[in-house]
This record gives sequence, C-alpha cells and structure tokens, in this order.
Amino acid sequence: MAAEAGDRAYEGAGPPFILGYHPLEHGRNSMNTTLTQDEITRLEERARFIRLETIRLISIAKVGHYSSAFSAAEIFATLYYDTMRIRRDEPAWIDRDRFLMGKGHAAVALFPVLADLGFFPKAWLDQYTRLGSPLGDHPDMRKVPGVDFSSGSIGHALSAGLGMALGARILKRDFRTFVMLGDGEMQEGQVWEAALAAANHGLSRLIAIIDRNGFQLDGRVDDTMAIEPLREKWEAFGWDVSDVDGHDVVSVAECLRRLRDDERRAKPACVIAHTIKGKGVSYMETEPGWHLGYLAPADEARAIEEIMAGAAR
Amino acid sequence: MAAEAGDRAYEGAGPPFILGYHPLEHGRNSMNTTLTQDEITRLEERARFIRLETIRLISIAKVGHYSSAFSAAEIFATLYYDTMRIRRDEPAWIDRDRFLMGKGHAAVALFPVLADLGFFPKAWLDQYTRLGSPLGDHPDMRKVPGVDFSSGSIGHALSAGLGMALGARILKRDFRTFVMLGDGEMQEGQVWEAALAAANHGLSRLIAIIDRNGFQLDGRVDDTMAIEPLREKWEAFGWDVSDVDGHDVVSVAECLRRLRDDERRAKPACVIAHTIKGKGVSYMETEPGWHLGYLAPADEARAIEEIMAGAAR
Amino acid sequence: MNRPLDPGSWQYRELNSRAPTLSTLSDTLIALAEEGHPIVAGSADLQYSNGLVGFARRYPERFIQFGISEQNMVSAAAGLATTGLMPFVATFASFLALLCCEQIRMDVAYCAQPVRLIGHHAGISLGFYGTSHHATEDLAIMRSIADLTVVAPADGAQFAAAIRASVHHPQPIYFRIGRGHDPVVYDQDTPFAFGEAITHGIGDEITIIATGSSVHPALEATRALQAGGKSVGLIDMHTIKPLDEKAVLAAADRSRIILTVEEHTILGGLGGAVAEVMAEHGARARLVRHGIKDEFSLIAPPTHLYRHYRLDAQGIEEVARALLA
Amino acid sequence: MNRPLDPGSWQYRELNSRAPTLSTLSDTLIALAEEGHPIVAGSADLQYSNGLVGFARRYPERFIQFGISEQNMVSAAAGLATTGLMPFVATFASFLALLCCEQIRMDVAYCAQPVRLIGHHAGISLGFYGTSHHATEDLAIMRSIADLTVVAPADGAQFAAAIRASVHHPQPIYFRIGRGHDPVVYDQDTPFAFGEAITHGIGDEITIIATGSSVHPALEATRALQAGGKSVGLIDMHTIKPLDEKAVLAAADRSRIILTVEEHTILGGLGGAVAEVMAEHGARARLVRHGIKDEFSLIAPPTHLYRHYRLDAQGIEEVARALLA
Ligand SMILES: Cc1ncc(C[n+]2csc(CCOP(=O)(O)OP(=O)(O)O)c2C)c(N)n1
Ligand SMILES: Cc1ncc(C[n+]2csc(CCOP(=O)(O)OP(=O)(O)O)c2C)c(N)n1
Ligand SMILES: [Mg+2]
Ligand SMILES: [Mg+2]
Repeated sequence: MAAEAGDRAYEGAGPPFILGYHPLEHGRNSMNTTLTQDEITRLEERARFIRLETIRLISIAKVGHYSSAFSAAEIFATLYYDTMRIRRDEPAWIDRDRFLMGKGHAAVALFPVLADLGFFPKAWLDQYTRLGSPLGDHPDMRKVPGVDFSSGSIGHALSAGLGMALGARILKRDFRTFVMLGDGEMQEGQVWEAALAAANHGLSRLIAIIDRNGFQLDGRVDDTMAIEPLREKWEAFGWDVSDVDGHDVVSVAECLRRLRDDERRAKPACVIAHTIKGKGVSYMETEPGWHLGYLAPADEARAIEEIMAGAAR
Repeated sequence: MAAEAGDRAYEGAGPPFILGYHPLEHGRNSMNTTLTQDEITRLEERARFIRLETIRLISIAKVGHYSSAFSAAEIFATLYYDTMRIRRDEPAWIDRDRFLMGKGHAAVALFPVLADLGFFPKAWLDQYTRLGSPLGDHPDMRKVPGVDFSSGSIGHALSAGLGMALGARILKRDFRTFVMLGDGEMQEGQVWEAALAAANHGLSRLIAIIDRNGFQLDGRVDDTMAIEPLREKWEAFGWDVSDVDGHDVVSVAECLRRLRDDERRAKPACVIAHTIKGKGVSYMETEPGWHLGYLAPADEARAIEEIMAGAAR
Repeated sequence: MNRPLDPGSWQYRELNSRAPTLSTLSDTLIALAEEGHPIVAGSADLQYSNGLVGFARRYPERFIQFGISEQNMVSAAAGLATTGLMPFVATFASFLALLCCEQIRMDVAYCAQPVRLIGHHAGISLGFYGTSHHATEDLAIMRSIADLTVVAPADGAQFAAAIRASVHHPQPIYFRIGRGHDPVVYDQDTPFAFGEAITHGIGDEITIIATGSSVHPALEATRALQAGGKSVGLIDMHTIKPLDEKAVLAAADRSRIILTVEEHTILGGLGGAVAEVMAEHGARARLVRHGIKDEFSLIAPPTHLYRHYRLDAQGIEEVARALLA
Repeated sequence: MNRPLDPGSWQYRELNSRAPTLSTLSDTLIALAEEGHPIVAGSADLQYSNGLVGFARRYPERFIQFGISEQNMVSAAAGLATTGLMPFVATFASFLALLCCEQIRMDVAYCAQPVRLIGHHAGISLGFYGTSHHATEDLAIMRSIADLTVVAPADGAQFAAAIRASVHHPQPIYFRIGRGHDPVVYDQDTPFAFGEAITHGIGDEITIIATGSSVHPALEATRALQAGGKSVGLIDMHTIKPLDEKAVLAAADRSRIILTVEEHTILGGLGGAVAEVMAEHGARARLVRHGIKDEFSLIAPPTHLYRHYRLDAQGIEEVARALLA
C-alpha cells in the first residue's frame, strides 16, 4: 500500500519536471507574476505528490506529522517548483535561494521534494527514520543534501535565516532566504528577536512564510496562546505583510514571485498563509489530535483517495 | 564628600515620610488620581534623594550605572512613595504590591528607597558592593529584604512578574505587580513571550513601565537596534498602552494610580515613560558613555549641585 | 467522511497521556493537590506528551498553559513560587535543561524558589524525532548549577515517591524522565530519599551504577551476569546531585571495576560525578563510563537506538562481559 | 555645563575597549581580515566590554550589532557561517554559555558551523555586578556538547595565538575569556595548538593543572612553592575539550597529588574533566579540585573575590601548602 502510493506519486512526476523558474537562474525580475494554467496544474500536482509521499513515509515510520505537512503542501510545492532559484542536482550551489523550516516537524513533506529534485537518491526515502538514515522527523543539514539548515527546536529558524541574509549582503550575493514558520512558533521569543533585527538591518531579501493553520500541539492556537492580531505584530516589528490563501497555488506563487522580485522594498517580507491543518484529508482537517499520529492501512487508503479526489476538484 | 551627600539626602527625608497611599492598605479605588501640591513636592524630593544616594553609593563602589538610575528616579519615587501598597518595616507582607526590575542594573537607586522604608538598616548602604554585602549592582531577593525578585540578566523580569500576577489570581489576592523594563530590554525575545502570555491570561493587575530613555549600552537604541513603533508593538501584543513624561511626577503618579485602580480593564497595562538617560546631570544627559562610569569627587560635587538646582527649578 | 477510523490508527495525544510514568506525574500531583498542597502545574504546548492534561482537567485553574515559550514558563514558575505556590513545570528535557538553562540558574536556583522542573523524554528516547529532541547533556548542565537537586527516577513508582518527597524538599529540583513507558523496577511503596542511592548489591568484580532509564536494563544485565556466576552488583543512583558519595565509595572499595551507565554523554553527568568522587578519594577501583561517547546521537526508533548504543539490557551485559574478560 | 570633566572621572566604554586581552580580540580579527580571512564579528550590546568596537570601526560592514538578543546572535552566526563567512560573536560568558546553551548546541555544534563564540568576563570577574553576571558553570556546560572545542586562554598572547589557530580549526569553538586585564604569561610568539597542554613542569609532590585566568596566579604560586624547596609543577590546560589526556596522565603518574585550579565550579569543568581521565585510567595520584565549591559566588570587587575564594596566587599557594602538610 505504502509503496503503491509512493510509486503513484512519482509516476505523477513523469519525466524530469520542467521548472517554471529555475532555468532562468540568473535573471531576477525576468518573469511576470501571473501563472499560466500549465504552471497551476503542475504546482497542484506537486502538492498532491507531497501529500501522498507524506503518507507513504509516515507509513514507514509508523508515526508522524501528517497534518503539519498537509497544511504546507502548496507552500512547499510553490517554493521548490516555482519561487526558489535552485539547480537540480546541485544542492550546494552557492547562489541558490535558501529555505529554512522553523516548523521542522514538517520535514516529511520536504524530503520527497529534495529527492525529486535529484539532491539525493529516492531510495533514501524508503529508509525514512531507520537507524543510519539521514532522514528523520526533522531536517538535518549535516546529513541531507539540499537541507539548508537543521531544525527541530521551534523558534531558531528565522534567526538562522537572518544570518544567511546578512551573509548574502556581506558577500554581495543576491540569493533570497525563505523561512517557513508555524503559527504556534510565534510564541517563541527568539522569533521576535530575529524579526526586530531583520527589520533593523533592512533585509528585504528575507521572506518569512507563516503557516497559519490555527493549531499547535495542545490544540487550537487560540485556546493555547492566541497570537492575533498577527498582521499588526509583524507590521509593528517593521515587516511588510501579505495575506494569502495558503492552499491556492496561484495566490501563494504570485505573492512569492512578487516579494522575491520586488527590489524596491526596503523591509523584510512576511506572508501569512491561511491554511487548514490536515488539509486534504477530511477527518484531519479540524481534529487537533492529528498533529501527531498514525494511519492504519485502511485509513491511509481513504486518505489517499481523498487527496486524489481533491486534486480532481 | 560622599558621606555628606548621603547625609544631606537623608536629612531631606526628615521624620518618617508620610505616605499618601499606604495607610489605606485595604482600600483600592479609594483615592482620586489627582495629586495635591504636597504630594508633588514630596515625590520630587524623593526623586532627588534617589539621585543623591545613587551618587553616594557609586562613590563607594567606584563604578556604577548613574544614568540608568537617574532616568528612573521619578518612577522609583512614585512607585514606592505613592503607587504601591506596601507596609513600612514589613518587606515580606503577603499582600504587598510587587516590584521587579528588568533593568536590574539600576538597583543602586532602589536600595536607598528600601532602606528608607525601613526594610533593612541604612548602614547596609555604606557597604555597597563590598565582600559580604547583600547590595551589589543588581537586586538580589535572597539577600535584600524588600527586593521582590532578583535580576541582572536582562529580559526575565516580565516573565517573573507574570508568574506573580498568575499567583495572585490563583490565590485570590489583589496585589498588583509592577515591572520596570529598559528600552534596550525590548530586544530580548523573552519579554515578548511574557507580553503575549500576560495578554492571553488577561492579567490586568500586571503593569509594565518602560524606561524609554533612548540609550542602551552601546549607544542610542535607534542606532543599536531600533524598537519603534513601540506603542504599536505592545498594542499588537494585546496590552493597554499609556505614554507619560517619566520625569514629571504628576504625569507618572496619576497614570499609575489610574492603572492600579482601574478594575474594568481586562488587559495588562504598559506605560511608556519618556525619560532622559542621566536626567538631572547635564553632562550625562546626552552622552551614551555614561551608561557605566565613575565620577571623581570634583565632578560628583558638580553633579550634586545640578541635582539640587534642578529640584529648585 | 463520517466513518469511524480503523482501530489501528491512533493519535499521539490520546495514547501518550496514558503512558505509565507520565500519568504518574499527573496522578501524583492531583493527589497532592487534594491533600491540600499548593500545587500548580505548567506546560509549554506539550500537555499530552507529559500527561499534565490530566491535572489540567482536574484543576483547570491551577494549570497554566504557556504555549511554545519554555523560557517564559520557567521564569514565570519562579514568580509563581514566590507567592507561596509550588509549581511543577514540564517540557521535553532538551528544551527545559538546555533552552532554559539560564532561567533555571537565575530565576529558579539562584532565587531559591521551590520550582520542580520536569524534563521528560530525556536522553535518546525521542528516537527519530531527531537529535534536536535528544537530551544527552542535561545532567551535566543541571549538575553544574548550585543549589539545584537533580534526580532521575528509574520508573513510575520511584517518580511518584520522589514527587511526594519533593513536597518537603527545600531546594528546587530537576527531574529527568524518559518516555514514560519505563518497565517496573520498584513496588509502589518503595521508600525514597533524595541523595540516598539504592544499592541492589555490590559486586567483587563489577558494580554498575546506573540512573534513570538505565536502571531497569542494568538490573536485567546484572541478573544475567549473576546467573552466569559473576560477582556483579548494582546501585540505582537516582539522585545525581547531591551525589551519594558514601554509596560510590563503598562500592569502589570492594569492586574491581565501577561501571556507570546512563542515557547521557559520558562527560559530566553520572559518570563525571562518580569520577570526581573516585579521583578525589583516590579510590582503588577502575572506572568505566558507559553512555553516549561524546557524540551527537543518531536517529532511529528508540529501541533501535538503545540497541545501537548498548544501553539495553543486552548491551550493558555485553559491555560488562568485555570488562570481565 | 561645558567645563571638561576631571581626569579622575571615567566612562567604562572608553576604558575597557583598551583592556589588553580584549583589544587582542579586535586587533587579531582585524589582522586576519586584512590577510583575507572571511571574518565577521557580532556583539549583543557589549562592543565596549569585549573591545569589538575596534573591529567595528575598521570593518563596519563586517560587524553586526545584535542589540540585547544573544540567542538571535548565536543562531544568526550559524546562518552567517553557512554562507562561507567565519563569525566571531561575543558577549558575557553567562549570557553566551548559559542563555544560548541550546542555540550553541543545535545551530552551531550540531550544524557543525565554524562559529567562534567568545564568552568574556567569565568566572567571577564581573565582581559586584552580581552572581547573575558570573559564569562559573560555562565550562561544564560547553564541555557537555559534542563537536565543540572549548578553550580558556591564559593571557592575551595565548588568546591571539588561539584565534589565529582557529582559522584552520574545523570545529566550532567556545573561547572563555576573563576581564581582559590578565597579566602576561606568554611571549607574543609562543606556539599554540588546540588540545596540546603546555607543561611548565611536573612536580613529585603536586602538579597543578590550571586553565584560563587561573594560570597566572597558579604559576606564581608554583614558583613560590618551588622557591620554598617543594617539588611542584604546573600544566596550563588551555584546551578543556578535547582534553590533553596524555599530559594529565603523565603528571598523574609522577605526582602524588594533582591539583586542578579553575575560576569555575569544581563540578564538571576542568576538575571534572581531569577526574574522568584519572578515574578511567586508575591513576595513582590523588586529585584535589580547587575552584568554586558548588555554591553561588558572592559579590565584591574582583580582587576581593579572588582572595576570598583563594583563586589568587596567595590563595592557590595556601591550598597547595595545606596539601603538602
Ligand atoms: C522549542 C520547542 N518546543 C516544543 C516543541 C514541540 N513541538 C513540536 S511541534 C509543536 C507544535 C507546533 O505548532 P505550530 O508551530 O503551529 O506548527 P504546525 O505543526 O501547526 O504547523 C510543538 C510544541 C518543539 N519542537 N520545539
Ligand atoms: C541578558 C543581558 N545581556 C546583556 C546585559 C548587559 N547590559 C547591562 S545594561 C545593558 C543595556 C541596557 O539598556 P536598557 O535596557 O535601555 O537600560 P537603561 O540602562 O538604558 O535603562 C546591557 C546590554 C545584561 N545585563 N543582560
Ligand atoms: Mg500551527
Ligand atoms: Mg535605555
């Protein structure tokens, strides 16, 4: 079952995926922000691929963060197959855009993408979480080609991304740094230290994307430690703020293209991506308990069905 | 010279200082917020006493934070001689209002007040910073009666104050918790963790006072790590925000009385006290180097003169 | 989709709050609160991981949810304690002992507030959740802080006894707990005293000194070795600080080898503490420190890691046998 | 008031940035940058305390001011290092090693980034600024972290040599520095190698093993004891990790007593590291650990504290004499 889902996902990828942006490695501002229908279809397909692979990998581990991965599937797809300047097969390219995950526990959704891009052999995925495997619940830059920074302890990533953006400026390199943050992560003080510093240093090439899925581990963010008004917080900390529907690849991709290419902006940019935790699998979408769990084969099959059906929608 | 300044300061205190508020230990909402001329004079006199004592104590230590103490002199005076519900000679009274200093390095201004209130013998002050003395550069609750919490590492105090305010609620006690913070302190992430939590828990009896003196150790806050718009930050974190002139005892005292007594407010309250670092001594007022330093006797004498003259103004 | 889920599917939060050692935490705190002790509890978005959800349901007004802000939780716990309450705050050991190290030193230990810190899922028990979630330095770190008691109970019964004893303990305490699924070592009413090790025997050849999650496998290894005719003993050093020096020296006096076993780096933790006592007293025995050998631990399911690092019964037995050879 | 101030008045920021050991930091970094090394430096509102203001003036675009947010600084330094730069970030040791403990473990050490962490004003050197500003646990804490080199230079010359050597050192490093006013122990061109202790002699009766700020007073004490006809030696253990085990064992083989001296708790730091080696190798010598005896340090002017804790030359000599008696 798991293998089947995995195969199906990779079949969907077809011949080496043609990337809308990466061939233009050296040009910024070189494309408009509007997506073609073709691009939309591809990104949606990649988001589906990410969800299916998430299910497959967790079926190997026997426990995992399905719902944290699902809420971010369209964001991962858009970043890696549209927004970011990267070179297939060259994970360490010095001028690549960087990606960091504050919510490192969604790495299960990142690994299939990195494998798909050729950063490491797809066979590695089959060993997910096994002894000796580089792939665990969190991303590990020391072990996994294509992971730009390790995480696991929520709250460090924006600081590390700040360091990369500072490094880019000092070294006069024009790469962008994208940092995905959880909404529960907003409760960590270090995030605000980094936010303040990024604004002070005018790091306009630093872009934070908040996966505003409304849930954290203990339940609804609102019941645990409410974070609204979130836009006002980021604005007061000196950031440019955009809201997007985090499951609409058009909305996400157009916003990220715009922020990526806007050279007039003096501030770092924050995207609040409104998402649904567990998106794509009905019985996860509102149930906080799915932050961490395991689907028996029968339920896994239903989840796969729903994901495929959602894609057809 | 030093002893003289100290004596003079205590002479100023005259017979046991009559407190405007403390006799009314059990009544809240029992006084109006307008200060009498008598109260104004007294508070100004106590602020002067604090500045003079700061100079005297630092002359013992041979190095200290004059300017951080001076910017907060009116705030200390107002809190301890007007706002806070405390009992002279009973530092550990369970229903006392609590005071914490995030900017613990201004404790040199607090110790004379605590001695003046009878919390410990005035003679202790003469041993300031000597081996075995409880009194050092930072407040130490384990050693100094009347110190409600130790500090020194900038950024913890609002969290500790949050804990006290939560404790008050759980124990159904109505004491207020006042936390003095530096403006440089706003850069510590833990402050924002505490701010978020206090708003979430609706701790309206928690009152933060920011000594907005514009300087930190390395220079101007604006040049080091700018924190504006500060009001917007606190509002976005769910606090009620007031601005006051931190050297005008009327403005400070009326604001604090209002916040202390307002039982309808559901939010914690933050007071941005606009102050001048080094206030009262001209050559310190704009010179960032005075964050830490030492005045030779001749300059000490000039400082004392200026402080006395300012009082006459 | 309204069909119920397959019984084979599960949500962590439902399962884990029933883990024996951890439900012990909640149950014991509820019992103490019922007896009138001024218990309050706090968690940083991990109430299902540490089982405090049980206490939270029973005493919602005495439970404080801090969200994902561990440092705020620790400093606030110190503030809470100043008002006369006795706070128990819990989170993963890596986030408690490492992320909050300075708050623990200053606000809890230096301010001498009776806060009880529960670092759970310590060691490598979080398996493939990653090295970021492992805590193999916490004993060394907590032990360096003055006026802090450091305890690693072996199982749920000992944990419960230690929590009970803590009510009359003047110092702040760091409790180091594993995944909460520890096999039973002790009866429910085994006595517990801070700083008094439990000696299960002294061996002429080897005495194993183990702590926390390593006590049960060390006990099994000891029994296996004894069954094979070896003179091997075991000390359960549940309190890392203050260390029971007498127990160490008594063993070091009779045994040829002292073998410390801990789910922790061999630097500065139990092994380090025992080394200090032995070297300072010029002990006769040789010390061998078994644990994580000053390296970042790998990831894998926990049992695989225990196997890999020889921290399961079989592994400890192998290590001991090699020393006897 | 425009009259100039009395020459007897002074501002800390003007004075301290000229402190010898600390101006060494800035000067050496400037020299390395001039030689083409990709140095960047960062400070958290303490550029006058650590002297980095010098580097900041020379290379403003390579200096990063983080304000009072140490944790952000450490994680950002790791991010900076990933781009090929070599960051040196500095703040008071208590805020670096304790407040940023987890960031150091995860973002620097675990991510294996060549960040150089400068914990200055370590030990009790901040005198009456308070126990909050003392760092008497940092060696124990940093030593527990895998893949991190831990160094405490004895003076400015050794610090400069260590910074120079660090350019070719693959691991991240924690440097422990005092107030920056250390008396001179070494010539400017004394060679330095990480992990290779400098043995100033082995004594039949006592060999002192000291580190960092304790080397100079220990050297004086050693000379005084030698002048009194005692066979006393001294090892400068500038690298706490990796520890020069050979040097320890060579001394433990010949001396009756090994006396470790450190401006640090006697638990888990230099004394702890030496104890581990001695106990593990069944060393013949007895170990005595001198330092802060697992208590929160008092406040007072630094020299008074050194006297009180017997960490000055006279104190170390007294401790040694008592052992010889
Ligand atoms: C510092 C830290 N504290 C606690 C945890 C445990 N933890 C893992 S996921 C999680 C909830 C995260 O919520 P959110 O940021 O909203 O991410 P989501 O999964 O909802 O996208 C927590 C508390 C952690 N990984 N790091
Ligand atoms: C965590 C921490 N980092 C650094 C310091 C060193 N330090 C002492 S005072 C100070 C500047 C404080 O500035 P601010 O908060 O504005 O206080 P002010 O003296 O201006 O009132 C710094 C950085 C400290 N005490 N704590
Ligand atoms: Mg979330
Ligand atoms: Mg200020």
